[in-house]
Amino acid sequence: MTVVASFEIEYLQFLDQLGRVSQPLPGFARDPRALVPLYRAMVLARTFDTKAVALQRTGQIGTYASSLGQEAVGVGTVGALRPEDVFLPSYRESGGLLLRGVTMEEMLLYWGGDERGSDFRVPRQDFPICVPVGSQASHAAGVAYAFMLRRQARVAVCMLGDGATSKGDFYEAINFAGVRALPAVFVVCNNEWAISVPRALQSAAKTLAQKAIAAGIQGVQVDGNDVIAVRFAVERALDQARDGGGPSLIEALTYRLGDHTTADDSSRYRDAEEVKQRWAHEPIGRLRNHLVEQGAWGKNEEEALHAECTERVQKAVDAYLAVPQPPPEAMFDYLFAQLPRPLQPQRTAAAQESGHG
Amino acid sequence: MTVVASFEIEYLQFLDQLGRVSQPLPGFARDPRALVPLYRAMVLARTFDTKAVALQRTGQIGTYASSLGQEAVGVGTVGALRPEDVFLPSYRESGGLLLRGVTMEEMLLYWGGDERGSDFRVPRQDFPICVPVGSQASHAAGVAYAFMLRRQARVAVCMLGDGATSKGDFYEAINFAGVRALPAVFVVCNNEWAISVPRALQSAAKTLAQKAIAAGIQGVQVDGNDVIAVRFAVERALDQARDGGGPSLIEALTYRLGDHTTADDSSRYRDAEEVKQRWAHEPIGRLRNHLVEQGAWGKNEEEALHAECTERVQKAVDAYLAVPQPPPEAMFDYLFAQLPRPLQPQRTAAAQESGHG
Amino acid sequence: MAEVNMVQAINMALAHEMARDADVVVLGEDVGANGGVFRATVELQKRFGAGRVLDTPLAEALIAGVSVGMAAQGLKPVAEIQFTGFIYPALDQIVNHASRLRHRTRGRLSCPMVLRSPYGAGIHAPEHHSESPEAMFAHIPGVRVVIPSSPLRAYGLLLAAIRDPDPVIFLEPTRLYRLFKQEVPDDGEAQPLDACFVVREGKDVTLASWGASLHETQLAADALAQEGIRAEVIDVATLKMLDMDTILESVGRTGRCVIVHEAPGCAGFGAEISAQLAERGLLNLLAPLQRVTGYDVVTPLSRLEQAFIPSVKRIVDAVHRVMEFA
Amino acid sequence: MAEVNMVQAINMALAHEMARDADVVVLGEDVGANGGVFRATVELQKRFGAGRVLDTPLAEALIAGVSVGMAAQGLKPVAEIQFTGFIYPALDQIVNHASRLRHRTRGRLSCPMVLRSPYGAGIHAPEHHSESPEAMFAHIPGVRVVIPSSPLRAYGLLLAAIRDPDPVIFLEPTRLYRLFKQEVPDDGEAQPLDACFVVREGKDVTLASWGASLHETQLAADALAQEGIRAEVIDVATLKMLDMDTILESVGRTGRCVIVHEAPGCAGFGAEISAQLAERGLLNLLAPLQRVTGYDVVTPLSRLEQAFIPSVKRIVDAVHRVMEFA
Ligand SMILES: Cc1ncc(C[n+]2csc(CCOP(=O)(O)OP(=O)(O)O)c2C)c(N)n1
Ligand SMILES: Cc1ncc(C[n+]2csc(CCOP(=O)(O)OP(=O)(O)O)c2C)c(N)n1
Ligand SMILES: [Mg+2]
Ligand SMILES: [Mg+2]
Repeated sequence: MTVVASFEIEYLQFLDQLGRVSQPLPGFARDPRALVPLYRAMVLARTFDTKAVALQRTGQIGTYASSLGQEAVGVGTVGALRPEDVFLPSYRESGGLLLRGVTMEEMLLYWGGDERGSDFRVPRQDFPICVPVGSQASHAAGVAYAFMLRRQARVAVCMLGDGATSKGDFYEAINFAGVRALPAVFVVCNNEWAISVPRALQSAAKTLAQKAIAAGIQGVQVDGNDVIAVRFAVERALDQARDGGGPSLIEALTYRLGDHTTADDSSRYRDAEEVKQRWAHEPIGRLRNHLVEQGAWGKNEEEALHAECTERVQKAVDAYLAVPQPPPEAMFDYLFAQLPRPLQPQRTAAAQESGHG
Repeated sequence: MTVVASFEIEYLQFLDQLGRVSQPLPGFARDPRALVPLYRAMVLARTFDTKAVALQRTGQIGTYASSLGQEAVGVGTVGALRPEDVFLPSYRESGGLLLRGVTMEEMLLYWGGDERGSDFRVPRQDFPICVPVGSQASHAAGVAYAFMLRRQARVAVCMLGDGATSKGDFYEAINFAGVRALPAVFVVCNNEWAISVPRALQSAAKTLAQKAIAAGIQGVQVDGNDVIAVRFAVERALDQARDGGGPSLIEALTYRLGDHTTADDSSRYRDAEEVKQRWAHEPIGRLRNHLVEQGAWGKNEEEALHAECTERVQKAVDAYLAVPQPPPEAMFDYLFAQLPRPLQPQRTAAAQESGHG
Repeated sequence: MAEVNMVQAINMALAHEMARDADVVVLGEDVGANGGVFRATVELQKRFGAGRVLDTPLAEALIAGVSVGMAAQGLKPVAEIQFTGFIYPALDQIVNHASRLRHRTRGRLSCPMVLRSPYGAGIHAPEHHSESPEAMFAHIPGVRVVIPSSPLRAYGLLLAAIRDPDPVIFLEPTRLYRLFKQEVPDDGEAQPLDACFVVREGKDVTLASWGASLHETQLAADALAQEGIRAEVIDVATLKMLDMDTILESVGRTGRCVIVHEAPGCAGFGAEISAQLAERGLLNLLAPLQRVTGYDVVTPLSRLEQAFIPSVKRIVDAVHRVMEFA
Repeated sequence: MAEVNMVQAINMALAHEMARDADVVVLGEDVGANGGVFRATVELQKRFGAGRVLDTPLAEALIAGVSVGMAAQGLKPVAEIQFTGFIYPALDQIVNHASRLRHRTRGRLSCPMVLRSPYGAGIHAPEHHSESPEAMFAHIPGVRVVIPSSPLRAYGLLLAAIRDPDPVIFLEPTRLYRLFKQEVPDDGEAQPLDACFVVREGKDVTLASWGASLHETQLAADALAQEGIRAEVIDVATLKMLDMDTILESVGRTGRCVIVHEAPGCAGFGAEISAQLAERGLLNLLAPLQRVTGYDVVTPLSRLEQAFIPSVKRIVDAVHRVMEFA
């Protein structure tokens, strides 16, 4: 038998489940104070998610997808990005979005059913949240192609779920990125569930990282509840991409501790026991243990942080609730650069209708 | 560094470029007389392809896609099938189709622009030629699912090209086949070109066989100009699938010696020198060398075979040319099991129009 | 007999047909243990097993393509696309395969499949969850397009769709899923796939609609009745095959027609009905035809969706306009 | 100035705009060394490099999605889908992203892309190479749909499409690619994207058509002229945005209208024009509207494609029918 190709999938973890260092930390993580911003970002994300779920329950926003338990993936990923990079998120990324500079008010507007929520004031070139699962992967390839063509040292970073890896879109995009050695990084947030469909029913592949092999690109698996591992792997992939070394796929192993969205009741399809066990792996306590152990964090800091997060979230909620409804004719705005003539009577009618309504 | 998964891609060849045995032959190939039917099938395919191209040149059929140089892939694959299996071909499979029992007359009707050409009299359950590249892969998965559900020991066998492996359809299908361990075999006929796009621009993957890894299924690469290797690999995969061992992907390395179709002029994008070199690898001469060397074939047999093939092809052409045009209203037939009422006036109009036309 | 809502009626039809016909298979995302995100397939996996009720990987093109393969083998797949916002990747399989497998093989193979999908606005759903793409499907030769407007209709039409030997696109208005209940006997009686339903008789104007918009159309008819305008209301239901005879007959009597649908007007299915009226019923028209439709814009997020959906007021206004012609 | 056919005119427009604007990028299958299977992109890769003229892997959803990503960065991708028979996997990206990137981000991002695709029957092409799906695209809010009917039109409209800041679906009738030549000055002059073109004046009946069918429509007008029937012929060209003013004005004068297109009639784009006439121009109508279209069947393989394509005779017959009304 002749073997014409062979492959290995690497797994990375720096902090184990209890927050103990399981292998020498990478440079950026050696000074624990440097990890505090990541910690703060995760706590803010969780505070925000909790509030958003509550707002949905009281009818103040629509369906919401919480990132509970997965905060390290978004925060670790975005923590490695430069402002000039372009982030292409899925819908379960509050931590990552906040770190990119998207405001909580914008996020609430979006989930509250207002398009203005995607008009990010800060990451102007980032893509809005992508709802059609996996369809943003080829956008990332296109953005990366533009960077390459213009010789810009920028990277397109796409986040998607384990379910998304079953879409042809995902595969076509990583395959094209491979052919053109594009500066793109694909981060698969494997939270083991796609609504009610468990990871095992998405693919017989042992790891999702190995999907990279089909595209001839780098693939690596990391402990997605270890923000250091996520950040390290993403930074390494970004460096490689920025240097012309081509794209990577990173599978981050985590777990969706909450329901799929506020419209979901996960007790219908998964065991409460499983969820309980997985709480022991969640990322925030793990990093806190490490920080505390390193003397970089304590009770006071923790209390202050929670108070601060709660206040920031509440401010954002107040600001969101104060945003006036858009007028009906806003649905005609930005459809085209200029409203075409045949649409003008419709716009007028919509405006008038509301006047009467 | 922890390694969580590792993979190897095997390569298979039994007859080298000159027809010399390069490793011990598998059982079915030890008696050279057992290989004669495969040889005959390849020669018939080439004779038919040559004639079909000529018919297109003289306006007697439409665009035609010849399998020149790739005969071993279709013939080796279909040679391993059982009648009760279901074959899902692409458009460049004359050898395979003929061996399945599709008649040359049917093939000419199809390429001559007559739907009756897909009403195969023999492999009643095989799929017709698939033109939208890669879109038959999920049909194979569906057929295989039906086999599994009904506990039938049958296999769905899908053939597609190197270009087709870039389609999400292909990936989604092999991934699903993996999840459900379906009795399906996917044979990728890698002829190095997708019209003008070379293999290297389809994927950075070193082999196409390794796409299997993304789906968690078996993947193997074979010399696609060695009909023994193709047949052996397909048979092994069929046995595995029939026994509930799940699906496989087989990449058969071959080369498209002709133009993409009669509508193509490959001198625009590829070197004549490359094509010339690849003639040295073609499958028919290779098997003939082996048969001659084994004393199972000689000049007389060769001459008789060519005469027989030419005659069979000519008979089919005559029969094809004698098939009357379908009446215009035939375009309404078989659109639905029964023509719905609203379409009846249209059908009448079409019939009358032709009466005048 | 208990009253059921539309989702329950759909579930009843699926269960009925799965029990009656072992070839019926249900597939899609979350149709198994979860019973569908709208609960349309609830309990089916428990009852009929994971072989016949299967969760697929997250891939809509796959769902449609696998259904084609199953159907070619004589299974009767009923595939669920979770929302029509995600149906577009499946379109290739519908247009290039499902719709023509019988045609291109001259009847050797066929494709008895149903593609179910919730559609439409009005339930405060997230982005991409509120579109109405029925016109795209109605343009495809070789498929049927069916839209129920009530629990009873959903039950009978879905049975018919599953039993039909050819592909059927079955679009379910999410806004009606739980809006009201009806007594639906589980009698296995299918409803016809090529007939409009006259749901209210009237002699002054014909209102033709389908799906969720039929609801506002009926409310408009109520309001008009108060003013003495007697509207005939037609549930088009089987967009394809379109039963123009019923519509032409009605408009022949009323001389006026207002067509109501939620999808954007431009190249929407209302245009087909208007066009046929203008071809075959023009001489009976007493007034210009009117369409009351969604605007030609991206369906807005929830804050503006009510302003997008054709309102009772817009329908009544349109009727007033056509009543001005004597 | 040499005369050029439509493919050459398209190639001229692409070359012109690539030379003028470094942001224009051409992508698709076989657009590079091969210059496109119809030769529309011939020589472009040599002239502008493999970075700006790139062969993609064989994946239509990818081509559209990559174009969206490029366009969001301010490139102006002109993507080729080799035949519209293979465009359906790209639809998801058109509907869910290209058409609404500007809308959903309130102008923060936009999508200045062109999706070119050869379409239509009549060239004896293989299966799946002869369909006419323009109505599906015209139903999508947020995109423009443009169909040229001559080399001159192709040149000017393609320039306009590339320069337009929003997505444009540009469908090229293969039957016209080499049917006739015109003098096309390479002057960089774009044609308007929201105007019908009156290509022949007449006072008895209005014939509205687009793409390849415009050819038979003009032949029909010639034949009718022999009998003394003066047909006005309108090239609808920019289906979306549809210039109804021109059509209404014409039908206002003639009182009769026959709409001709190759796509199946049911929910075809002709229905939209009919519907608007029945809404806004009814009182001027002297006769029922007529559509002459492809039948509501799968486009047949080549042996029957001529029987599918609306013939001059069918158009003339329809005009005779509408002329019977005084
Ligand atoms: C293309 C598409 N199909 C279906 C859906 C409905 N849906 C929303 S989320 C989801 C599951 C996604 O799972 P995964 O990719 O693992 O991401 P997660 O929700 O777990 O973060 C589904 C099926 C969708 N949004 N897009
Ligand atoms: C989905 C789709 N896109 C484009 C085409 C046009 N086309 C026909 S064959 C072909 C190349 C196919 O290459 P490959 O899969 O390698 O098969 P080969 O022709 O080499 O046998 C293309 C692009 C098609 N038929 N289907
Ligand atoms: Mg998930
Ligand atoms: Mg090939």
